[in-house]
Amino acid sequence: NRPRRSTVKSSCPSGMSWIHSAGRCCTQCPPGKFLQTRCTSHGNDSVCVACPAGTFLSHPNTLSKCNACHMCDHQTFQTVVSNCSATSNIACGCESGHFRECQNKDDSCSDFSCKKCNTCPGKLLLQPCSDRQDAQCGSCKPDFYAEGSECRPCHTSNPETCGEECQRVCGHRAR
Amino acid sequence: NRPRRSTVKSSCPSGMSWIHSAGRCCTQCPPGKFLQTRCTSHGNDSVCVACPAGTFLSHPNTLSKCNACHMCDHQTFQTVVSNCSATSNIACGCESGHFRECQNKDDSCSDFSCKKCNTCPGKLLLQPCSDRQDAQCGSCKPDFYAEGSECRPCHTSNPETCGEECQRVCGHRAR
Amino acid sequence: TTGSHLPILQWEDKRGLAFTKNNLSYSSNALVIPVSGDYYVYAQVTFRGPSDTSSKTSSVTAVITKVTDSYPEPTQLLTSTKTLSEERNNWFQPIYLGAVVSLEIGDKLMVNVSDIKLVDYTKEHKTFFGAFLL
Amino acid sequence: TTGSHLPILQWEDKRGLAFTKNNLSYSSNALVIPVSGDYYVYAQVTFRGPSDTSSKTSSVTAVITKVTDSYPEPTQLLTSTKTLSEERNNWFQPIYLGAVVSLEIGDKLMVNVSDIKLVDYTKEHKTFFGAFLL
Amino acid sequence: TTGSHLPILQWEDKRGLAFTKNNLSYSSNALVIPVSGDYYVYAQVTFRGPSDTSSKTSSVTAVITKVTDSYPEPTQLLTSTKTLSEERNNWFQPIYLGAVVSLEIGDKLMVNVSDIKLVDYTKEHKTFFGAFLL
Repeated sequence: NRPRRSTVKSSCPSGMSWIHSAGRCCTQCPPGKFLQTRCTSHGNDSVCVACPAGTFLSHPNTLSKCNACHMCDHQTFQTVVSNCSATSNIACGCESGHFRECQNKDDSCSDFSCKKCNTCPGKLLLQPCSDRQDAQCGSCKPDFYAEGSECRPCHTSNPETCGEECQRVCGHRAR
Repeated sequence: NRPRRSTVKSSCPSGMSWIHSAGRCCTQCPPGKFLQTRCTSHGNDSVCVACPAGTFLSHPNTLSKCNACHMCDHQTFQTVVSNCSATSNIACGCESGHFRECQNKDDSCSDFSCKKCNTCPGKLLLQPCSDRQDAQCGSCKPDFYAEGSECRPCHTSNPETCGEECQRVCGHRAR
Repeated sequence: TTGSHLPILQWEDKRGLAFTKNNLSYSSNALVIPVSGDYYVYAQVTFRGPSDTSSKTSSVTAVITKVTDSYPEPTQLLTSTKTLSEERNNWFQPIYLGAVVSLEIGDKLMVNVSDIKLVDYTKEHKTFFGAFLL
Repeated sequence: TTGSHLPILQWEDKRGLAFTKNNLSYSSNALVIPVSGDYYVYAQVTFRGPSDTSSKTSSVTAVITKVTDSYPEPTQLLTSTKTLSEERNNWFQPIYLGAVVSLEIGDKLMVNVSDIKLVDYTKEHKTFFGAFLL
Repeated sequence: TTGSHLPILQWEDKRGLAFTKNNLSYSSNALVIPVSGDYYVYAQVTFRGPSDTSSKTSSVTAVITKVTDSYPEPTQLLTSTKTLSEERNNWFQPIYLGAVVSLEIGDKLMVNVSDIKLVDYTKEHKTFFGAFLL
């Protein structure tokens, strides 16, 4: 059957929303405000009131309550990037020396854990630690020799333990 | 107190079931059908209707709805052994090269995971992989020598690394 | 269907926090439905191990099953299965199940578990089972 | 708010244990609220893996989200996230969510998950979703 | 009884998704029962770690407790304990509790947890607590 045009609900001009109880379109509340009293069928318009502290609404709406602000998780190295306001939720980031590891593969990365940046001890820094990516370490710095995945300074090497690689890099001094 | 013989419900002859609302025994619906309309106290008999697609009933019944067919988990190497029909649920097994590892210790093994069969590389096959049991591997095949739990072909062994076991099995050739 | 062949838990229906009312009665390990309708049925089973170190448990399962006169086989209503990754010795694994199901007068509800020896039955607030008519 | 950008689960609303009544209808992956009021909303999602060994899954998430005409962004009502420590191949992880929320006529409820390929859709009693008016 | 000595969680009862009605009020960390009867009581606590690497957490526990004028000691109504096998650093562990209990007018309900520092308090849809009269 052809989808019957619902007589109950018709699309409203922009800036207005269909209010079921009033059976008509009424003005929406602006961001930062919620709909305290609905418009009525015989003329009273919407009554909008500011979101109380700790709540927000980022869009025009006809909601009877504002959304509660989230909080940043200081216990896991999160910091406040921007405070919650009446029109926008809090935004959290990571303390310096940490980067965001997104929990879900989607782009928004709103759920994340703060991981310590790799300091690339004894290594060349290919790419510094950024908001969403760990530092990229290069090969060993001059006067550092590779041992496993570590880079060790030549001056700490002693002749007995100075293996092949150590000889090659720090050779002249250990002899 | 002595368990009062319940006057309300008496056992029905086979092929019939007690219908509470009708206060009498009525014919059951056969497998593959459900009870659309109950019999009544004054004579109308049960009205049975075929299970809709995707549902089944394997036994005579007075159910008002058929059971939903299960599905096989293709993502974890399950395959359909027999499709769902009006009278029997789907039956799932494992793709070839896999065996069923039962989840619960009971016999029905209806909840199971499909595990890759052991191919016994380089070993004698004591027992081939079966529906519910992995292949049983024996000792190393001729011209294979044991190294840890692996069996290695003699022709790949080289004199330096050919240990005791390798010498013993492949000895004549490596010398 | 399966699940029903798993061992059935027994319950206390009078002492402490346990109670039955509005004719929802408990007999031979099952809650008996007094009135046809939609019920919210729920259960929590706390599993803990090891019962005996020999049997390496790889998973625990709790099932709420329905037995009815109108069909010879029990029906699995709600099932929750969790694999265990704990090699450590003492482990706890709670499983909660809850949903709305349509039931007929005389239907019986039971809880089946993968291994009764792993169920923590010691405290009434750790393992429980119930239903209420909507 | 987030959660809504995660994939949405599709549901069976007629066959087997599934049913809708009292005008609580199901259409395009959502339960549609017929009457304003307080509802107990719940869902269980059984995740199982691995779907393909390449993608190392570190956690699974289930979210019950509300979409309403009165606000252009979906709202996360209930969220449950569990990290996975299982290196073993076959793992099961059930997630149950349930709470009372105030809903308006016409509001839509959906279930989002972190990865649809990890959801066990094979048995109706392992993954389910529902709501009832208090 | 135990559980009650565990730290008590504080709750938001007005903002966002939170609300109280029908005289079920919230004061000093507890829901106060306005009318004697059977209530479905529920809570979800999302634990996450590590708070500080020093303390190796081996398990997390959530308890719903009742305090009543008719008895000097709190009663544990529902308890869920989960051992943690995750060595990895960032882990999440949700715990859901729910059941029907008989309560008297004036009874207080609270949620206790094993370690407040491990509770994820950042989002209202991850940790919540409620009750409704049947």
